Amino acid sequence: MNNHHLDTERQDNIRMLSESAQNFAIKASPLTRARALRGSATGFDRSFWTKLAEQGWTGLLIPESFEGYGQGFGEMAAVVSALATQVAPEPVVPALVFASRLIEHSAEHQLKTGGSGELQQQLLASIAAGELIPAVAWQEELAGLDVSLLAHAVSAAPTNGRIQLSGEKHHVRPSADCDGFVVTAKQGEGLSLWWVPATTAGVQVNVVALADGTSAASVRFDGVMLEESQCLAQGAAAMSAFTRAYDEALVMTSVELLALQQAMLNMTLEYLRTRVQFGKPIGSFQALQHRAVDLLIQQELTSAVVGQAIDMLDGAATVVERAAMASRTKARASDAGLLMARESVQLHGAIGFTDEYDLGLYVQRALVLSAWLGNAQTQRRRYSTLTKLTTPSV
Amino acid sequence: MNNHHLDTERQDNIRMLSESAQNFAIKASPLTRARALRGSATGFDRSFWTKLAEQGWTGLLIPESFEGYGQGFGEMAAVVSALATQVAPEPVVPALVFASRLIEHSAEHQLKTGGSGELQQQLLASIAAGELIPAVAWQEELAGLDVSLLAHAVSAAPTNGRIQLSGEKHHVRPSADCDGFVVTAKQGEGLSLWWVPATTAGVQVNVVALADGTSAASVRFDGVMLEESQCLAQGAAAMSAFTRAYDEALVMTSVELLALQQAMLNMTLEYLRTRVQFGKPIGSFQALQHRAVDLLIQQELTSAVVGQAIDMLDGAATVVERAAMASRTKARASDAGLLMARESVQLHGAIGFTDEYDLGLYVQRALVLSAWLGNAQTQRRRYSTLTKLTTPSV
Amino acid sequence: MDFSQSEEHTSIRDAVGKICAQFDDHYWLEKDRAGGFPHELHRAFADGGWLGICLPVAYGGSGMGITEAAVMMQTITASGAGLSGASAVHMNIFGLQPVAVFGTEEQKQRMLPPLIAGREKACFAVTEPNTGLNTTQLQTRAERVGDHYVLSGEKVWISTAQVAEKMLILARTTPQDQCSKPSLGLSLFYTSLDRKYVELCEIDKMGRKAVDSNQLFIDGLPVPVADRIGEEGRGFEYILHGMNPERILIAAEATGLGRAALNRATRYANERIVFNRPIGKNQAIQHPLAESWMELEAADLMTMRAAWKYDHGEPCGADANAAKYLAAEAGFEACQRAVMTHGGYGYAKEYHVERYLREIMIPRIAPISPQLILCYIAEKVLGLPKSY
Amino acid sequence: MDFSQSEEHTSIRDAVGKICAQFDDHYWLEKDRAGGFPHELHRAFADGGWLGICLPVAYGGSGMGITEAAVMMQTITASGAGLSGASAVHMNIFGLQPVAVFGTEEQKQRMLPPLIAGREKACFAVTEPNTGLNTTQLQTRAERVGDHYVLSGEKVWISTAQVAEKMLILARTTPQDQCSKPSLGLSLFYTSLDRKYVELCEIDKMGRKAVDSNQLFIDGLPVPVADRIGEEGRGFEYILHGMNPERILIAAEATGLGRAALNRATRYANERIVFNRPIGKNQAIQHPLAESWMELEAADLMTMRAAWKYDHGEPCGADANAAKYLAAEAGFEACQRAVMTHGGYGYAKEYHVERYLREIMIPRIAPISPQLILCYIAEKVLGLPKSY
Repeated sequence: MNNHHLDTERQDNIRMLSESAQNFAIKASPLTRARALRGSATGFDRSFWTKLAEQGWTGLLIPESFEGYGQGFGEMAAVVSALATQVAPEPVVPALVFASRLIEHSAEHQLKTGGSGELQQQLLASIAAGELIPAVAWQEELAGLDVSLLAHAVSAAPTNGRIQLSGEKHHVRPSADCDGFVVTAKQGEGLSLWWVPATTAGVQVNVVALADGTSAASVRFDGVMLEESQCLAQGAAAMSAFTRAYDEALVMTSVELLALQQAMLNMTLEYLRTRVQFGKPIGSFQALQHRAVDLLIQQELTSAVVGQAIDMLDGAATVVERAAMASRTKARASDAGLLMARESVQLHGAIGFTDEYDLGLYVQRALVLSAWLGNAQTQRRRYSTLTKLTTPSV
Repeated sequence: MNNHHLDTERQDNIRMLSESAQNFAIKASPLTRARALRGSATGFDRSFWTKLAEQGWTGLLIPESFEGYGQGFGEMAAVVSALATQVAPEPVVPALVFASRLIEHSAEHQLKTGGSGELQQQLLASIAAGELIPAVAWQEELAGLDVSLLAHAVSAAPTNGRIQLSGEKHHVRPSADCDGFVVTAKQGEGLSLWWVPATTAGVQVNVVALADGTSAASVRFDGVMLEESQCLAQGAAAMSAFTRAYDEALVMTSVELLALQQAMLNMTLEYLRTRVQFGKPIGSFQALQHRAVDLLIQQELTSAVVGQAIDMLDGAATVVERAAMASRTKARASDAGLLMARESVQLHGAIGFTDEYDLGLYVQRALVLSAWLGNAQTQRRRYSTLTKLTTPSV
Repeated sequence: MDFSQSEEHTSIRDAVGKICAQFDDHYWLEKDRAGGFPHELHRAFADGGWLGICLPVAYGGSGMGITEAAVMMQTITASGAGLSGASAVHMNIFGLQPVAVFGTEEQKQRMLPPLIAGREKACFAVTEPNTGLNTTQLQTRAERVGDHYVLSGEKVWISTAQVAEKMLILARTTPQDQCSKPSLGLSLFYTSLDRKYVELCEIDKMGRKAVDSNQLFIDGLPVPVADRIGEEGRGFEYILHGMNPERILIAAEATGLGRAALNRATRYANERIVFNRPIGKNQAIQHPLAESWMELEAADLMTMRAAWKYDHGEPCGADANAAKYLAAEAGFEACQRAVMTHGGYGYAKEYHVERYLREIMIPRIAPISPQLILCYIAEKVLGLPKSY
Repeated sequence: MDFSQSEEHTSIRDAVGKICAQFDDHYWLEKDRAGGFPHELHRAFADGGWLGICLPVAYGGSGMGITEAAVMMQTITASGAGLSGASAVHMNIFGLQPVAVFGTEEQKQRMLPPLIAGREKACFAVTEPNTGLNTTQLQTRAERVGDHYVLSGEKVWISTAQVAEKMLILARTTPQDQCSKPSLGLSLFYTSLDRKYVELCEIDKMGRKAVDSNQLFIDGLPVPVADRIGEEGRGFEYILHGMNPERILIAAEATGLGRAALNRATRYANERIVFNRPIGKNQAIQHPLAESWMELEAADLMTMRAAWKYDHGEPCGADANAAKYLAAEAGFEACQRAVMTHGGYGYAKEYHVERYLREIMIPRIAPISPQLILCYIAEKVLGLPKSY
């Protein structure tokens, strides 16, 4: 990733963080750990989360005013990338980027408009401390992935001085062992965001197994009763907070996909160099060599786009610029991730298909992440609308 | 194109040059001019070349010590791009980048090693003044595009105190109305570079018509007699000068391909917005819209790589880094240019196939340039060897 | 299923191939440069009796099927004549099917023999500038005045109109708002292309220069009622009848041209030596060509199945559309790969493959876009909802 | 050519489809999760008499062709059983052809009926860890000692070995340096998989968990001379004989699974409503599915042509290889598009398409890589020089 716009000191810091994150990840999260956790009840390891907190990474993005470390996306990307390279199953991007940033953006707005931001303050401090793992519950059956239509069937209605939340959300990550949800809900004609602890009465979590051994949840809210104080944001503020956090999560998911892509390519190149057929390393066969070059070029292109997107998150950009960049990045990273998965299995031949060979771990994680938050097709559609390339689609 | 590494002042200058080049090109070289020159005897217009000289562009890249303007590739790219956008048929990259830079690099070496550099001094001054249009004659029947095997069948042999040059070169641009050739020749076991005026006895130029209405030449040297003073470089110096000029020409050809790609995409988007079918602009059909988005993303990727490559030419890079970058850029620009050509004709439907519609001018130029100096396949092979991705190909 | 090669097809290939061999690469290179209808080729096919290959024996035709016609058209393009050769006779092969199927005995006697004998050439005037692929929206009017209709309007992309004496033309006889369906009220005529009433403007094209494409401005052309084919108002239906055969023939032409390109590429890859080894030894050269061979074979099989179904009266819409789609894509890939194989010579005109690449764009664009074929398959085969 | 649907094929499809319907999606989802050979399916096919579909009637088979076997295998994968279902019987269908063709009367009587009746299962032990696709370099030795051979060596990627009583195994009987060609000196045996001498290690895989793949360590396995098929030293040739049928069957399995994926995707696209319209109304969803339909049809035609040629004794190498290549690519695209169509649910196990995507990788990789097919076509069809 190119960080052209960063000053030299910050670049050096990020490089150091990146190295230490890689060292940590390799030691604390060998691939055997990722392998062992596949299909387990929660899909990840809470004690490992504590280690992440000890490193300060659960609070890396959280501002110092909320008891975090106030670092940027360049720094967060270093950590995300190191963990993705080890296929660590912990929900770093879903919880520490998507949910955590959503809470933070809603806090910023509350504070600006004279609100207390107390709930957010509490939540962010717990997240930074590694004690709270939140998820965003936003996708609905009927609305699909259109982020401009955030909540339709899930509504928050005033009932006897409290608020009643009803409806169902899908594709929620983390699923099991998640401490609470930021729920998008329809309130009147507007959008609102609510904090709902997982233990609240009427919250029902159905775990859906995913191809990579992790899981997502469908979460039903059966007349869940909430206090007004559980509201994180309403109306335009809710929409703006959501969109921003969503775009940030898109970019950080792309960082994960890039790391997986690099890992798959490295394994593949190593295999081509060492595997002998017809008396020669198979990497000497032109057809395989050229495919490897294509893949390397794809990886470099993805890397360039991801780098640009991180710069943009850390810099100043309009809402539309940021959204267009995020969608374009996720589209590219998803496509490239799928291509790399497909080609690396192909180039490995039979061994690539064995489960004991680690390639499969990367491949299956890449498949899942390519779809998470919207696959390439969905993101291209959003990009098209945002950049008004053509007349609106019919 | 992103010019991250440039200081603000230079960026501003390039922006201004780019605007003025565009204004000039649109006025002085409307598409009707490009259209009229197709298939003409020389394929381009010598009087237009004089106008380029008046703008100072024929000497733009030439150092002030050789009576040029000593500008960088960022500046040259602005001019090349503006002319390519108008499909101007003049051999700007072949003569002013490939040949001119080759002469300059050979001069640098001569001066460093105590030579006079007199011939080069003369040639570069004439090039800068717009009076001399040179070409590089290097490709041979048996050696193909392997730049490490530059001259095989064309040899320079001492004969009675002079040098006899024999053999044939192909794919030489410009072809007709070219004033002289920098010829790569085998001398003993090494490479040498010779300046051969087109009017020299024994030089025979056979013009080959190309798809875009321009032409290339096969040039035969039938026992052409040269003086020692016509030698531009020998041995390692010749090889190094050639490789560097070749890489620079690859990048500048990529700039042309990018400009063509942008022009094709703009025409296509405009067509999608305005052409009505089944009662709606065809751009509202999802399938067409998504293809357009794919093309835009391809263009942006190409643009990012081309920008990086220009930065590298203007900056410091090792020989291998520069070569790898140049090949990767040309591969990308060729692929993207072909894709855009194919898709833009497709998306236009029948009108895209008419000759009076300007799209065809762009398409056919893009086809020719995608192959010039080596197509995507050739460049990927070179990139693979340079980066030693795998064991050498068999 | 039975995949044995029919002897009839082999003899068609041989005979047609022999005619095409009279027109070598230089002939087509010059036609491409200078333009001009390939009258000599048309004449040779007429003399050989080939123009009536799928018209009834009773009127001078050979009474064979679209399958045989497809074999013939594929042989033409594959000879290197490309679309320039195929388009010179294309219209004669399938265009008059509506006359053969829906015309009266008198019409068949009057219209078919001169066409088959090559004394008359016909063009196919359906598409218009502002309707694109939405045929029911045609603007050309035909007003009945006594025993004549009077036709006025514009037509575009009409091939061979410069050399044609006759045209098959679709025009609206009843205004759309007086019809129960938009597809009604159109009528079909086979009539003389009288240049007193029809102005022809040739459209210069990127390729296939030999066979002219035109815009027609029709102003008060009188057409005898006797030249109307079938019932008034049902012309669209008659035209639809010829749609699948046209796609099948275009598919056959595309695979034929793809094979011509593949042959040239293979020959060049075997003959071109770079440092003591033929370039075809490189996997980067040979694998794309091998892939093209497979794609062309598969597209050809689909074309043959579509033709077989048409000739056996089975519904063949899905197969005909799929054949046109797959053949155009496979043909394009083969031509592009042939150009790439030729390296620096790929875009030099004297190596011919760049001409093939320009010509193969026609089957991709016409007579229907790949996107609309995808819509057709999605709706009619997969049962998905209409998207536009 | 004749593209009419044979009634025999229709009845095979119906009958096989009925058997497969007993094994629903949950059955295969559970097999994919927990593993375990689908004995029930194997039993059902044995009871229906299907395992001998292309073995001679004299030994209890049905005496049909590879064409019919391909129809059967395609029906199995298309039912949703995927490669898990097909691989459970695959080996039984084509694996014993060498016995049927080159075995003695005694051997056929002894070996074929138990297999056809499902009393014995067989595995196919050819590939080795260090030879890859270069079969002539096999290291497993068979030394003659009196009326026995003694076999030692390693084999890898041997499917169904965990449940097989028998194996068809290729081993070297004469050292390569004593043979005039590297392909000589290998012999073929059909013998008992005696676990006293053979250690089996199952290889966990990314997909098709139900049908085990194994590494075999063979240490001094005694094999009676009576179990040798054909002449000593000519085993490679006998194995080659089965190569094309195997590719044809794999091709049929790949298009079948592709169709299963396409059906699921189409159903989902029609049923899934986002804001009052089915997602299938989006061209971005429906066009890729339409393209997959065309690709699968074309690959299927190529498969059928290859099978027809094999059954008619015509050379079918090019077609069999092309069919395997096109079918695996088309099948993979269809599975990947099905996953994409399902959006967020695409990688959820309970929607099945991600399982299809994992399984379809097998026909792409095995039994020969797409690159080697491209080499084959380039050399044998296009006449280009060998590249490796």
